[in-house]
Amino acid sequence: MTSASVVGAATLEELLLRMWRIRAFEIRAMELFEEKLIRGSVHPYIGMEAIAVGVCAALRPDDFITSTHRGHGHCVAKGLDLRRMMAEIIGREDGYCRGRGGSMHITAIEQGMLGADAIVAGSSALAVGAAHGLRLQGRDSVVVCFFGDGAANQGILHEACNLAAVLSAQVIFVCENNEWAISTPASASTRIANIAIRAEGYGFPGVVADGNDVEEMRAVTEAALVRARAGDGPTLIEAKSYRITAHSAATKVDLRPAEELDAWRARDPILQLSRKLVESGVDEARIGEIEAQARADVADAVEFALASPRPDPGAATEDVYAPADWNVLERLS
Amino acid sequence: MTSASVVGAATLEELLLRMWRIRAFEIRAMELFEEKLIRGSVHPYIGMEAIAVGVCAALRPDDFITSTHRGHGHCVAKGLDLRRMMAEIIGREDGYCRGRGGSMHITAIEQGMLGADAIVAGSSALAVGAAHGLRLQGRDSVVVCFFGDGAANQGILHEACNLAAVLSAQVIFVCENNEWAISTPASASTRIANIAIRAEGYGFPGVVADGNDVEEMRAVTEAALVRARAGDGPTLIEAKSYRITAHSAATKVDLRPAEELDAWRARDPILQLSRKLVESGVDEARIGEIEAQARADVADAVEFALASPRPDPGAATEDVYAPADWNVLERLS
Amino acid sequence: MSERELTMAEALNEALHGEMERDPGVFVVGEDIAQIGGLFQVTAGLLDKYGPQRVIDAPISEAGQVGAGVGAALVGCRPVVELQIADFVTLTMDQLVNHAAKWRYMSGGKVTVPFVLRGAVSSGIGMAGQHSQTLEAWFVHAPGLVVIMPSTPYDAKGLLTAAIRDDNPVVFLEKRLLYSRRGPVPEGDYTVPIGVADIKREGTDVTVACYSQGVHLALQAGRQLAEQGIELEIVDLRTLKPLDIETLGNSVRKTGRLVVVSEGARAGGVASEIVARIVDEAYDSLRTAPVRVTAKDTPIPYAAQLERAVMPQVDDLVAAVTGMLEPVAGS
Amino acid sequence: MSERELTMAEALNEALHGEMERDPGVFVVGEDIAQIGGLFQVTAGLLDKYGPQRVIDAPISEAGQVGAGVGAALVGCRPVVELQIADFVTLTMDQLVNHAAKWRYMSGGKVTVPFVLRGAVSSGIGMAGQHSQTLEAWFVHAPGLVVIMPSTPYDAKGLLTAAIRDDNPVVFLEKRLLYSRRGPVPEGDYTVPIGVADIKREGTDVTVACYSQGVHLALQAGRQLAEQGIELEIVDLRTLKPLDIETLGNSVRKTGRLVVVSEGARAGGVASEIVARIVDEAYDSLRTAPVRVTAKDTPIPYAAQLERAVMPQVDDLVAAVTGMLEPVAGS
Ligand SMILES: Cc1ncc(C[n+]2csc(CCOP(=O)(O)OP(=O)(O)O)c2C)c(N)n1
Ligand SMILES: Cc1ncc(C[n+]2csc(CCOP(=O)(O)OP(=O)(O)O)c2C)c(N)n1
Ligand SMILES: [Mg+2]
Ligand SMILES: [Mg+2]
Repeated sequence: MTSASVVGAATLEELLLRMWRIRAFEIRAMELFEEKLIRGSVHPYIGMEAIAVGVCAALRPDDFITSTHRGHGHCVAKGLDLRRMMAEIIGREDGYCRGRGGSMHITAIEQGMLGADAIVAGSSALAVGAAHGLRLQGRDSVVVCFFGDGAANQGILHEACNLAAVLSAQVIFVCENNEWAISTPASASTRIANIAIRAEGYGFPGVVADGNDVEEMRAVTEAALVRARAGDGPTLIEAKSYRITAHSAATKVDLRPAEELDAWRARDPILQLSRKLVESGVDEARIGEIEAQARADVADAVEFALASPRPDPGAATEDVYAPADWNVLERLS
Repeated sequence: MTSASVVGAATLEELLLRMWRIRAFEIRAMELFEEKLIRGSVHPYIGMEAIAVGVCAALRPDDFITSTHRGHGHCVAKGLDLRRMMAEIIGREDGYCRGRGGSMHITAIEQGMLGADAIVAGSSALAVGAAHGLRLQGRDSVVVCFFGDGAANQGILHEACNLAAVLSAQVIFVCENNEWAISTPASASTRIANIAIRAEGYGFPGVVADGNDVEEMRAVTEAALVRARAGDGPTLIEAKSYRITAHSAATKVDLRPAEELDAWRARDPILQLSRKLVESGVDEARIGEIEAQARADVADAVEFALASPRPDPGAATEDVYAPADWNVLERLS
Repeated sequence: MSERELTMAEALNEALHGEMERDPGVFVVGEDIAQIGGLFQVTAGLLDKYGPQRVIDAPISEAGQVGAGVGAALVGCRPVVELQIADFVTLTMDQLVNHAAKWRYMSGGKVTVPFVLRGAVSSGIGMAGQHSQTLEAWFVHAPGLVVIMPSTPYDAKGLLTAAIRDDNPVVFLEKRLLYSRRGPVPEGDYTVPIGVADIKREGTDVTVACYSQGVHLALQAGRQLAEQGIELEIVDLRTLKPLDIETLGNSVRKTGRLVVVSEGARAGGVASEIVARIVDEAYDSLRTAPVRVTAKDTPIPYAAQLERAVMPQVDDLVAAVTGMLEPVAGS
Repeated sequence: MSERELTMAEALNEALHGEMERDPGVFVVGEDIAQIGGLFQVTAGLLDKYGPQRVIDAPISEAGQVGAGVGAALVGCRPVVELQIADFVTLTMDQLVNHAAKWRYMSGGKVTVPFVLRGAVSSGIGMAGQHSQTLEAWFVHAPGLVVIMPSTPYDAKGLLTAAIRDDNPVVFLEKRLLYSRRGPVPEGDYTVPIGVADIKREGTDVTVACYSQGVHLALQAGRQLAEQGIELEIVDLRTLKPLDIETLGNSVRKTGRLVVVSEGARAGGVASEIVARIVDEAYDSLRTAPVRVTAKDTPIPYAAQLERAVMPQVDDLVAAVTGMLEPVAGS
C-alpha cells in the first residue's frame, strides 16, 4: 500500500477508509501482542478514530502533530506508512525507528509526525516550541498536540498552554477525552465537566466537540487552523469520545460499566459514518469494500513487517549522539 | 518583644502594628544586606503588608501557611518571633533554622509556618498534602499557600490546584499579584487579566481582592476559611497589590515605570490604613507610636540577632538525616 | 514449620497492609492504586480496608503527588506515593530533591519528612525508552534521601516496613521483573534494617556488589562459576544510601577482588560510586582493578535483542570475573 | 597584539551574539533574559539586536521552556534556554532526560536535538539550600546529553559556541562566582572542541582532575604546593560527557597519582565517576589510591562558615595531595 494522502478535502469515503485502517491496524496489533510478537504494550485507538482522522484531514502535509502512548491512530491519520509502523511495533529494522522506539515512540518528522510520547502530556511543550521554531523559519505550518483527559492534569500541559498563549504560537491542543485514564474516570481526576474551559484561563478559545463525529472534528480543526495561521494563537479542542477497548492489550482489570461501554459502542464512529454514507446513498457493499481494503492494507503491513530483519544487536549503542567532531568511539564515556 | 498574637478579631490598630513590623523589618534587612551582614538575597515585602496581615488575621494559631522567597511578611503576620527571624537571616545559631536556611527558608512548624520555599510555586503541592494530612488527623486546620503572579504559570501550581479540588482539601491559595516577576510584568507572562479565573478550571471559587486593603483581605479569607473548614474545598484569592521596592536588595536593573510606582505608592497599604484610622478618630500621634513600636521591636531583634553565636562549622554535616537506627556516622556514605 | 512463599508484589502488599493497620498516619497515593490495586497489585485490597481518604487514586500529576506527600509528612503523616513506572520520577525531581530531601536540613534539623516514594523499574520487557530507566544514581547524589532496592520478597517486605517507619524520605525502587518471583516471607511484622547489606552467597575468590535484579544475575553467575571452582561472594547491598561499606569492605578485604553489577547506565552510575568507595576503603587489599558490569550508556531500546544488548547479562558478569582471575602478563 | 580581557559573563555574551548573528535558527529563552539581559548579563543586548521572537522573556515555567526548546530543535532551530539558577533544572528533568536526551535514539537516529540548556551554579554566596546545587553528575548519567562546565572566559566563549553548533542536547553549567573573573578572550569566532581536556598546569607529581571552579582551587593549591617542591598537573576536563579519558589517563600514567576535585556532593558525584574511569584506564599506573575532594553530602547551608565547611576548599586539596605523597607505612 502507499500512504494515504491527507491533502485537500478528502471525501467521506476516504475518511472512512482511514478510520478503518486505524481500526484494522489496532485489531491486528492486539493479536500480535497476544502472540508475543509485540513486546511492552499496545494502547488501541479503537473507538476514537474520528478524532485523529478528522483533525488530520484538516491539516496540510507540512503541518505537524505530536502524539501519545495511544499513538497509532494519529500516525495513520497523518499518513504514515502502515508497513513501517507495523515493522516498528514488532521491533524490526524497517520500522520508523529501526525497532528502537516501539509502539509508544513512532517518529516520522518527514511526514510531520514529531513523535509519540510515552510520558503523559510530555509532548505538549514540544509542540509549542516546534510551532515557535516554524514561525522563526517563516513557515505557517501548525502543530497539533494530542493528549488525553488524564494528561490534562499534568503540570507541563499548563506550562505549555500558557507559553503558547504568550507566544501566540500556532498550536492546536486536542484533548481526547475518552472518559478514562487507565482505571481512573475523568470525573474522579477533576471537578469540572469540560476540560475545554481551562482555555479561558490562558486567554484562548476552548471548544467542545463530538469526538465521534469525523466531520465535526474536521470542521473545528479548520477553524482553529485559520486562527493559528493568522497568528492569533492557540485553540483548545476537547473531543468527547471513548475507547472501546481496554486501556491496553495488557490490561487485566477493566472497571468500565457494561452499560457505559454499550452506550458508546452504539456511537462507534465507524458505525456512525458508515450509516451516514449508506443514508446518503452509498452501497452497503462499498462500505464492506472499504473495510476489506483496510484489512488488506494491514495484512500487507504485517507481512512486510515480519519479513523485515531484526535489528543488529551490535548496533544497539549507535545513534545515542548525533555525529560530531568529538563523537569518535573512544572518547565516548 | 514577644510575638504578636494572631488570635481573635484583631483591632485595626493591631493590624497596623503588624504591618509596620513587616515594613520595619524589611527596611532593616535591606540595610543589613547593604552592610553585608546578610548574604544571598533579601526580597522585601514592602507594599504588600496588607495581604499577609489580612490573611493571617483571619487564621487560627493552629492553621498553617506556606511561603515563598518573599516570605518575611508571611512569617511576621503568622506571629513568628522577629528576633529568631532576624537571627536566621543573618545566619546565627538562634535563628529559626540555626542559620542553615537563611532568608528564603524560614520554617517554624510549631507556629504553623510550614516553610518558605525559594522554588517559585514549589510549596503549592506541599500545602495540599499538609491539608490532607490534617484532615486524616481529624483536624480542621486550614493551610494557606502564598504564591506570586509569576508563580501562577508553573506546572506544579496547576497540579496542586487540581489535586486540592479533587481531594476537597482545606487549602486557600493566595496569589499575591504584585504585577511583576523580577523584570517580567504579569501582562507579559499571561494573556489574562485576572489569575483568579483559573479557579474555574478546577471547579472552585476564584476571588479578586484588593491586596492593599487589610480588612478586605481578612474578609475574603474568612469566607474561604468557612468553606475550607466545612470540607467544601479550596478557594483561590487573587490579591492585587504591588511591591514598592525592587525585586530584591541585590537588584541592579529595575524596569518599573516611575508613574506606575508613584501610583502604587499613593495606595501604600500602611498609608491607607493609617489614614482610615485617623479618619475614624485615632490620634496621629498614636499612629506614630505604632510605627515607633514596630521599629523598636525590629531594633531589638537586630540586637538579639547580632549577639547570637555563629553556627559551629563542625556541625555543618549534622541534620541531613533524622535520627534512625542506621544513622550512625560510619554508615553514612 | 513450613516456609510460606510469596511473590515480591505480595510481600510488598503485606508490608503496606501491616503499616496501614498499625499506624493511622500511613496513607498511599498514586495512579490507579486504589480501585484496581495498582498495575502490579502492590496496593491491592487497601481501598476496601482503609477507604478513599487513605488510599487515593490521584490525578496524573506525579510532581503534585510527591509534593503532597512531603506536605503530609511535615504535619506528621507517613505517606507512601507510588510511581507507576519509576521513570516518571523525572517529573518529581524538584519536589523530591529540592523539597523532600532538603526540608529537614534547611529547617536546621527541626522537621522530619517521613515519606516513601515507590516505583517500578521496568526494563527487560520491551517498554522502551521512557519506561525502562533506573535512576538510583541520581538519588544517591541527593543528600537527604535514603535509597532502597530489594532483591527478594523477604527483603522487600522488611525493607518497605522499615522505610515507612523511618523518619527520612526514602526512594524505594522495585524491579518489575521481580514482582512475580517467589520466596519465603514470614507472616506479620518484621523489618529488615536499612543500611545493612546481606551476603547472599559466601565465597572466597571475587566479591560481587549488587542489588535488585543484579543479585539474581550474580547468583546465576555464581552457580556457573562454582562449576569451574570459582567461588563468588555475593553482597546484596539492599540500600544504596546509606551504603554498608563495612560489610562490602570486609568482603573485598577477604577476596581482594571486586565486581559491581548495576542495571543503571554506566557513566555516573552507582557502580562508579561503589568503586570509588572501595578505593577509599580497601585499596591496599585489592589484588586487581575493580570492574563494573552495567547497562551501556544508551536509552533503552525496544526490540528484544537490542534491549538485551544494552542491559548487563549473566555472561558479562562471568566474563568480568574470569577476566580478573586470569594471570596478568608481567605481574 | 595586546590581549583583550573579558569577564566570563562577557565572553558568554559574545558567544551568544556571535551565534545569533551567524545562524537565524539560534534563539534564546529564559526568565528575565530579554529586557534586562539576564540576572548576570549573559544575554545582554540580544533583545535590541534580534527582537522579541528570538530573545524571549518566558513565563516562569522551566519545564515548559526546556520542552519548547526540544520542539524547536526538532524542526531545525538551535534554541538556547537559560535557567536563572541551575538548581531549577530539577523542574526540567523529564523534558531534559526523557525528551531531549532520548528523542534521537528512540527515533532510530533520525532526528537531532541541537539544544543548549545553560544555568548558573550559585554556591559560595549564601543563596542556601535551593539555589546552590551543582548536579552535573545527573546529566553525566543521562545518555544522550553532552555536559560542559568551563573554568575560564576563553573556554567559556569557545565551548558555548561549540555547544550551540553541536547537534546534540548540551547542558552547560556556569559557576556564578566565575562570571566576574577576567581572562583573555579573542574577538570573533572560535570554538573550543567538546570532549577535549586542557592541561592548565603541567607537573610531575600528582594529577588533579577538575573543572569549573575546581580548576581555580587547583591552580591555587598548585602555587602553594610548588613552594614545597610538589608539582601538580592540572587537567581541566571542561567537558564531563564526553570525558577526555585519553588526556587524563596519560597524565595519570605520568604522575601515578590522582586527586579529583568537584563541587558536587560526594556520593554518586562526578568525582566518583572519574575515579572509576581511571581504575578502568590506568589502574596499573597508580602508585596510590585516587582521592576525591568534593562537597560534603549535605544540602548547602546558608551561613558563611557553614557553607565553607561543606564546600571543598584549597586546603582540602592541599591536604589530599600531601597525604598521598607521604610514605605509606609498610609499603
Ligand atoms: C507521566 C506519566 N504518568 C503515568 C503514565 C502511565 N500511564 C500511561 S497511559 C495513562 C493514562 C493516560 O490517560 P489519558 O491521558 O486520559 O489517555 P488515554 O490512555 O485515555 O488515551 C497512564 C497513567 C505515563 N505513561 N506517563
Ligand atoms: C522555580 C524557580 N524559577 C525561578 C526562580 C527565580 N525567581 C525568584 S523570584 C522570581 C520571580 C517570582 O515572581 P512572583 O511569583 O510574581 O513573586 P514576586 O517576586 O513578585 O513576589 C524568580 C523568577 C526561582 N526562585 N524558582
Ligand atoms: Mg483518557
Ligand atoms: Mg510578582
